[in-house]
Amino acid sequence: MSGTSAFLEGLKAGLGEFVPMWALWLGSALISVAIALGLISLIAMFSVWLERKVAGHIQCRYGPMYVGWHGWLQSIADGVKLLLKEDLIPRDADRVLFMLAPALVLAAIVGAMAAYPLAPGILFADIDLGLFFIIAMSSMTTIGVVMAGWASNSKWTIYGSMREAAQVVAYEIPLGVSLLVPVMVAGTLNLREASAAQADFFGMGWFMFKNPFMLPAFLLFLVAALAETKRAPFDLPEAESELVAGFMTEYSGIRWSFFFMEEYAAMFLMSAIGAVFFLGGFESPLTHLAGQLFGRDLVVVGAGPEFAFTAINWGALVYQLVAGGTLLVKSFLGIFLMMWLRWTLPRIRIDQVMTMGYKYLTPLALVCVLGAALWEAGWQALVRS
Amino acid sequence: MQQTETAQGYVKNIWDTVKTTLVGMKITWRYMLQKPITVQYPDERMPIPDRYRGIHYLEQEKCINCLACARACPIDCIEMEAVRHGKELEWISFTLDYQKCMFCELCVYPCPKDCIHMGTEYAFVTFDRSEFKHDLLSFKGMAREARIRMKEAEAKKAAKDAAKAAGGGKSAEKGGEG
Amino acid sequence: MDFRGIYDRLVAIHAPGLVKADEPRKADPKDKKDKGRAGDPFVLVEAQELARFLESCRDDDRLHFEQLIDLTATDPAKDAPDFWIGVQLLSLKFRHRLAVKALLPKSAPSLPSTVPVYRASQWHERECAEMFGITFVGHPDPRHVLLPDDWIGYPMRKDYEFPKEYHGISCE
Amino acid sequence: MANETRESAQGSSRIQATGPGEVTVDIRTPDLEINFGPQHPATHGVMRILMRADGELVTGAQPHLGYLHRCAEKIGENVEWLQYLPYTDRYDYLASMNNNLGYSLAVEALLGIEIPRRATLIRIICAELNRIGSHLVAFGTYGLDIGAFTPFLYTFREREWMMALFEKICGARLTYSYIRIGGVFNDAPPGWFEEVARFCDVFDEKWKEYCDLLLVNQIYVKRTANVGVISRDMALDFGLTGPMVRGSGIDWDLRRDMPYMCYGEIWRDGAFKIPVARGEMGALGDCWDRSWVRVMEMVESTKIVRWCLDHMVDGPVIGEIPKTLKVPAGEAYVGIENPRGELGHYVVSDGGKVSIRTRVRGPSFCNLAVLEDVLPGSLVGDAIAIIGSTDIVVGETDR
Repeated sequence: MSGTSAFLEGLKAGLGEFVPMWALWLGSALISVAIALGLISLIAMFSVWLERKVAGHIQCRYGPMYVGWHGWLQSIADGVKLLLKEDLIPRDADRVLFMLAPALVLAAIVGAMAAYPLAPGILFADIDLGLFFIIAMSSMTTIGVVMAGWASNSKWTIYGSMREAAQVVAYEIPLGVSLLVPVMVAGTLNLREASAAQADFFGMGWFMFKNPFMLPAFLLFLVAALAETKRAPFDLPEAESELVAGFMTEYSGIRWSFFFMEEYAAMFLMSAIGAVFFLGGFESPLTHLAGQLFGRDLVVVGAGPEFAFTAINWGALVYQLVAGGTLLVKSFLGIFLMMWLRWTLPRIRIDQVMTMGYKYLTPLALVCVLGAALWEAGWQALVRS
Repeated sequence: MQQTETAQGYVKNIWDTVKTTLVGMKITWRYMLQKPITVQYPDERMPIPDRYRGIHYLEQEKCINCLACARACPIDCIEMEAVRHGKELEWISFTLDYQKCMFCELCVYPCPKDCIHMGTEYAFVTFDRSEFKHDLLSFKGMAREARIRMKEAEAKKAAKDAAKAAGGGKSAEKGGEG
Repeated sequence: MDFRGIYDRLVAIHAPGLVKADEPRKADPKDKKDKGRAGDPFVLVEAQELARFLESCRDDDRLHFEQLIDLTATDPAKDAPDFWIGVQLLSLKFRHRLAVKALLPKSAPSLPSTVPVYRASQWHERECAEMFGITFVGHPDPRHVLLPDDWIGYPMRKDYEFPKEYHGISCE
Repeated sequence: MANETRESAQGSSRIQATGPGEVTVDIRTPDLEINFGPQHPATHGVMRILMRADGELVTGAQPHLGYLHRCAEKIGENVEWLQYLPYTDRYDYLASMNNNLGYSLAVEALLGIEIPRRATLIRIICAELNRIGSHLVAFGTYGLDIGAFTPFLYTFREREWMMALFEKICGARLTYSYIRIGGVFNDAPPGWFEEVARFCDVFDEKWKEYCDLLLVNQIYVKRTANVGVISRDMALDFGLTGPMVRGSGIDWDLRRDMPYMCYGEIWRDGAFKIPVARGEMGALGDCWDRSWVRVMEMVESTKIVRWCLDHMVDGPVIGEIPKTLKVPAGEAYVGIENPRGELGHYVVSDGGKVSIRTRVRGPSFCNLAVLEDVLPGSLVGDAIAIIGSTDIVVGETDR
């Protein structure tokens, strides 16, 4: 049973007959969306600031310095500025699609956010197909991007969206296939369960160390994730030196910032997936320690039908925080890695992107899957014998 | 990543890509940990060398209104006006149009009195275009010293004339005039 | 090869249109009016034969001028009868240069294009055409290169009157 | 040639009837006409290229210039000889020292005057330092075109030092007007030569970094090798000069082959080499070769600077030049090796205070003409790489 529904069951039990179940569902859904949106905004703001700082320091300069300590409030200032900017829609643009595109992009990524586990016991939705759901939802953004490119009625944007479509189609395959390797080891697509499967060896039983094919699979995943999130060296849909700003050339103000939020949220989600399926997810020695000290379960589900939850283990909140924090740190390390790569590498050409996707990543990922499967089978046989 | 014929080339491609990427990341990592080289501009400023070619300044006392700088200027952005009282000058204007000026320092060299210089001021910002026509004069009219010198010179001249008149004894009226 | 050698070679191969060599000289002390001439030596050729002259310069194996460095025109004075067409040739093999000059009457400013000989002259000729009003017959792409397409007049001529306005923009 | 390429690019999409009962179907789609510029991040200024593209494939390109035309040649006919100097700064604004030098040498050729040796050496130091600075911009912005942002700022870091050096010697950072007819404006301030030597020492370390970070990076190599190949014959026919012609494997450098000032002496001392592309990463004459030539030229420039520092003499830095300069009648063409190629000044005097013709043969102008032939057949991403590799300065193409 998922955390939310357990919580809801508890609430229903608590509130009794006063509130109908559908209202509880709706209310919790709205709250979840609000939290997810807020989370995305926070992530985007922090990532933008981090990106500017990383870029600055890599390039021997400071980055933002004036708004707050080392410019940490810069993103908020920028956000306010973007909100106040004039909302421009080109005369010849398709107005409906033009306005719909950023909304769709943002909606898709908020939806994908639903499967992100904040902590082992605090989730928006404990989806069994979590990984599949995230990948499916985040590739929904492509539709928004293509829509934006088309609706802008500009040649540069149509180039950008054409490239995005081609690129995402090409890189969905290696992304999915390379993720098959840890999924095979974990035996689940659920993010929470996959993370829990790595709790052995004092929280260091990461999938990364459990199979020799995991490291190449991780590298392949990293490359595919970069391409999937349109990050350099695969930022061809934007390609600021070639296509001005690609699909968002005609966008400005808050609509443009939606694309930006999507980009950073997608980066975050991809990093989170990587963290969960390769780098132990919630698990680390610290998490292990916290779990040992305070217990793991937040909600101790009681036995009686009247009271679905009998008690909340407040001590476990520490564990939950540590676990959630661990995942957050790992995700941001992934984001940092992406930024580091972005500020190091030149951009690949579009045909090379295709070649790399189809001729290099996909076969290599398949080899990894095969190797990992054989290894697992051999390992199992060894254990059994 | 394109047109790979041989298996060897295929592997080499991957190897090269990974290797050069790591080399690049090493370099950027090293710089990330170093102290940035930029300065926070309005608060800190880079030192300005002595020869910096910024907004001009004029040593007005030395200037003799010879127009050498105005003639040397390729775009004729220097204009000056002064009234001459004997040896002394009464200044009316000495303007430099900074909309035109290209800070080439050609006006500085021909100056016989070495009185126009390029200063170190560079941020000259205004909301009004007319203010770019900058008056280099620190005072208008005549300097106090010049006035005194003029007075003295006049007095001297008068005295001389008087002496001449007294000595020559030719024209008492002339002496009286002075 | 120095200039004399090049000139002798040009004479020897009967380069089409070759008129004479013009070399810098000191002022004649006897003649008060003669100021002499400074600068570089050049060969004077007939303008209508310029393209063929350049071709022979390029193809001769002792001259071997592979590159056309510059092609330009000069309007020496308001009342001068001729434009000067100046061409700079360069031989990478023999490391020598040649300045070629042709007089083109202002009354009929037209000469065969040199683009078939050196493609380098393509843009130079376009520039000359728009700036001086010289027609290069047989130029493959005779559009303006620097000036707007609707520009009136030939700005580099000495008798050019500066326009007062351009599409409503005051030029004063 | 553009037309031929377009035909062949589209020929494949034409299904030809081969026998009776079949019909010829034309499935061609109209080409996309893209206005590349004048406001575009990769045009290095305000230049416009009208590109026709079939999807990502460029089938035709037509450069349109003139957005930065400032009548430099006409101004040359209206101001005095010395007064034209600041205008020379402004055509190739990344290599102002070299422009000053070219103009000064042309006028001096008419004047027939001797330049003090100290002035000559300072001129060479400045010209070579400016070559380093210019190539740093070329290499850095080329990286930017390819999509690497960071090397751009690294190169600008070194260029900043170079500009600070110039600021110390002449007071300006970009438009120097420092080398003037007869010598240089003023002598180097105390300690300047030592700082130049220090700059060279630091630069010797830094260029290796650029190579590691960008030049040999596999993505960079793949983006530039075999792209925009300019063959030997094409380079000669189009009158390309400088790194463009050396990038096509032609061993030609005016500093060595037609020495001016005391470059001949430096060459005979064996102080520097001429880097000529060998087609290491792909076909000879591709974009990678050109960028390699530029990086190597920077290294050679530091050697020339060192030579000059070692052979520095004392003495005056400017010859006897009257205040109002009258140049003897005649005409002279002087070409020097600018960072972008041969910068030629053709000056004609009638013996007066003002020239009757000041012709500037800008290398960028001539190098740009080759684009019309090179661009068709490449991808849109390659087009940016090719434009970047010609390293044009729009101020010079338009003058």
